[in-house]
Amino acid sequence: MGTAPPGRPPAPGTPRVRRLLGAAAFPALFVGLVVGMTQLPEFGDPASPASTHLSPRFIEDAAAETGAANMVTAVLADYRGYDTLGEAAVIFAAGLGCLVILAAAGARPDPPGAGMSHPFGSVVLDAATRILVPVVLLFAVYVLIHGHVSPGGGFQGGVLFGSGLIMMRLVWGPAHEGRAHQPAVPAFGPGLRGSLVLACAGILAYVGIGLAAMAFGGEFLNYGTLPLGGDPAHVRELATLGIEAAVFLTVAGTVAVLFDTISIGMRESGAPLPPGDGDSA
Amino acid sequence: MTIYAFAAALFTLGIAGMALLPNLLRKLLAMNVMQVAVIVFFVSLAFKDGATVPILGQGGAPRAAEFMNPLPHTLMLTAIVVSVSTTGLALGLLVRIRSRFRTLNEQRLLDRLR
Amino acid sequence: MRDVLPGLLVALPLLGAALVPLLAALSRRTTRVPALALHAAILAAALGLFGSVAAAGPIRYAVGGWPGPWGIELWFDGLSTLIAVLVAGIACFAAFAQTFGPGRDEAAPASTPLREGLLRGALLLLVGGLLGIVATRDVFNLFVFLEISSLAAYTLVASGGGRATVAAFRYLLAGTAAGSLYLFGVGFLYALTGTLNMDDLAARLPSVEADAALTVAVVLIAVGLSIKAALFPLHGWLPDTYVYSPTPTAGFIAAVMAKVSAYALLRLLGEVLAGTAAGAVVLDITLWLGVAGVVAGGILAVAQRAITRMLAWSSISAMGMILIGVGMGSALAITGALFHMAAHALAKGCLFFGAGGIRASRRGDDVEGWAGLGARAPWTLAALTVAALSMIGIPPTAGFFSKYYLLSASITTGGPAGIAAFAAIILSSLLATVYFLRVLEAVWFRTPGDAPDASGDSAGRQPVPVLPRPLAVPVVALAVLVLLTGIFARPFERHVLPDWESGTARITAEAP
Amino acid sequence: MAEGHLISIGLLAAMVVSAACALAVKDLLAAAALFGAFSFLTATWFALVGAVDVAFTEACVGGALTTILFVSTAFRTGRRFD
Repeated sequence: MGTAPPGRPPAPGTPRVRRLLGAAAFPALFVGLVVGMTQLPEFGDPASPASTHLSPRFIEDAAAETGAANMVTAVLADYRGYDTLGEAAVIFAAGLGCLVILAAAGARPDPPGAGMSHPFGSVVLDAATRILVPVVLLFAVYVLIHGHVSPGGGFQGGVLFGSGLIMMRLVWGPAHEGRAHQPAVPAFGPGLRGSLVLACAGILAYVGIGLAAMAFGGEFLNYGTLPLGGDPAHVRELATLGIEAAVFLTVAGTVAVLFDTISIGMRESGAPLPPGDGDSA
Repeated sequence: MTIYAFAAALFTLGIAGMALLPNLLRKLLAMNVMQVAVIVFFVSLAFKDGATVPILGQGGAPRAAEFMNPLPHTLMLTAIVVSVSTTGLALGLLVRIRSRFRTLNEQRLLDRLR
Repeated sequence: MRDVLPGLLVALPLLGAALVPLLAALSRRTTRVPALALHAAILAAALGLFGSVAAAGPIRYAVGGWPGPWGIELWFDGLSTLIAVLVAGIACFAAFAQTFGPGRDEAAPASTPLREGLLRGALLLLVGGLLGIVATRDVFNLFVFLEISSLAAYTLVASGGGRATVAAFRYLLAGTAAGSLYLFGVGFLYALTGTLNMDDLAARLPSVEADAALTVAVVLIAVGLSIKAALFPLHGWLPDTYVYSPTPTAGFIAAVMAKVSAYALLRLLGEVLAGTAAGAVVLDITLWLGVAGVVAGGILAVAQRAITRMLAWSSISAMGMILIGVGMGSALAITGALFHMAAHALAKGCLFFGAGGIRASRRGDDVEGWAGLGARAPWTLAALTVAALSMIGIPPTAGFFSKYYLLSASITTGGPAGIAAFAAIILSSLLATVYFLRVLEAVWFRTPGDAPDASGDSAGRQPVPVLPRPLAVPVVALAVLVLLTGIFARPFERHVLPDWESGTARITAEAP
Repeated sequence: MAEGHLISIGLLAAMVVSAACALAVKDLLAAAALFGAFSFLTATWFALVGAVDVAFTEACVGGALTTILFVSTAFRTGRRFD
């Protein structure tokens, strides 16, 4: 760092003082929270404001207004669809961040064998994975599509799909070096760039649906105005499926990015980490 | 009330761990505990005695008293995503810090920056 | 236009945040043009909204077609559109610097088109998060966008590499704790009222009788947002973050990031929770902490040798000043606080772009390194001088008027709080004079003779420009804006003030 | 009220204990594993109080994804640090 800014080191902590302060502050926080909680409506009280003010409409009218039997999906994807766009953006931000911090530095990957990047190379594991992965991936898509009537939806499906990809990487090694280690197993699943493309496509699809609603004269994300035919609830149901699919793409892509960068990752030097302090054990 | 107090206990545990634990990875575990505490709190607000899960079954028009409040559940789905995103990014930073400064101990890290 | 612009304002940054990295990943070519075009479009939307609100009154926008309190509403008045213009405008400069500037420490990793695309995406995401906070009328939605902006900010800070990574990690811990505290507070509010919409909350809160629970809620929310706004005892994350960030990021974050949180604090404490007893007490505490922050920030700024670190501490002082205005709560004080947000954002953005750029051109970060620069680059240094004068509060710069409003407000407030605020503002100007004059004296009246000069004249090499042009353009433009804002202070006041008065009047009228 | 929610309270107590253990145990890998246990207890509690969607998500995210990320970070950075 040729231009290392002169000046003081970053905020030197005085652990002892902080510890003493902490010892006093945290019990106070706990007591304060509990005192406040004594005045909240009882746990399970059906007459509490939370249960009587907004939620009756979500419970009684959601199916008719949005076409989703799962009220959580109805609120998530429709009434508060803007929150869900934000949620997709948050996880996308994490993916971008890990790529910037760990991968896109023009760095080389870890040498094989470092961290968890080496395949296990067990026949049993290999066979089990061959059977399990398709099931997991299929189940992920089921969770996505069935989210209207049962627990699940784009986010959970996306995480499951991503987990399937992670499973393959754990057993067979990362997508971009899978072939080298296990010639018998075809490298499957998107690499880093592919995962990024998936994630971006998901966000674009989500915003695109929202903007399309604006193009047809509605507010941003007002699916009711989309010309998909049928009654409004049905149109909203279809559009909800669309945005759930968008969330699915974003989450699946980002999960793969997160795992690849964090566990397999790349380093500036490409050299294995020398042991640090306390690393001996 | 008793239920809420557990959320308060988890929250305090988490935030105290974030402040006091010396290892950065442990701080992140504590951070997750803190975020889960908030989720527990919200979910406990959604509970209604005598109500069932907020998914419409067969049968007539739903009545508000029959189902849990779906709104906090929705909010907490988002909060879970936020927490995993933060954790993911933080772990990325952590790997980077470890490879550059060779330690995850807060005090040693500060000494090395000096 | 009025029914399209709000949607565009929040949709465009998120669209761009995905589009730019996608293009970078697919085409492997530079994504400079689409990124700049998107920033320009966002600024155009913000300006359009600003004009529309000024001409025809506030806009309420129900996202998804679901009216509040069931759906999420956006709310645009003089206040929010002003901050939106500020965010979008300074983002344009940051994007310009990011696109054309070196602006990165040598410690940072090598740049590739993909990495640049990702960083541009992160900047767009940061803008989207901040605009989302500014626009929303829903307390939970505010949390979501707070986290978007935070994650994008951590990314941009960490992209500096080296120490910036550690700064980003500490910022992340503080920011996440802040977010969780805020969300816990929102949980209390939801348990007490059953709603998340700010208008609905303001209407329902006065009938809530649980004082202790309400106090806990207000304290949690205030502490959470105060961490984000770097209010004095909770400012720990700020100096390192500002100092070690890459220059375009530092300029943008220092200019608007904490201010948007202060804006959220103003919305919630000053408007939504104003009717509650706890809200009033917390506002008082905010005022006193603001006073403490102004003094402590100023004194610590004087104590710094590194210029960027001095600027960071001066930011803590400025955030204290803004929160003094928020805490006093009168219309005049709010105007002062808003004006100070604008004035300080422009001036501090200018100073950080300048100081970061000068640091990057290997002149060092201390006063000696700046000696005699005025003769070598008169225009850019004149611009930086204007910004510094605005920080001190010399007329006719914007900084003078913000301090003038805040001083008048503290006189009308009276009492010990008013006196303390008055004294703190005067003291802050004196301290700012001390720490900026030291630099200005070196810049204009000292010769660079003994200073470590890396320009390489003696070796006969091409002299390194004091400030690379991609950073000089934002610096000069922002300095011009500082002057213009000062000169047109009166119209500004007339634009923002009535909205705030009618807003608080509306809420107090709805409260029985 | 509390009498009716004994299972719930028992689960919550187990959550607090497992969280405390995860933060206290020496080996970072063990800490990550205990954190996984904490997440699954949490998911069970969510299911118990009728938040099936949240339970599902917490199981996917907290129990699986976050734990995997923690474990692989612990692998990469070394398990014993203080």
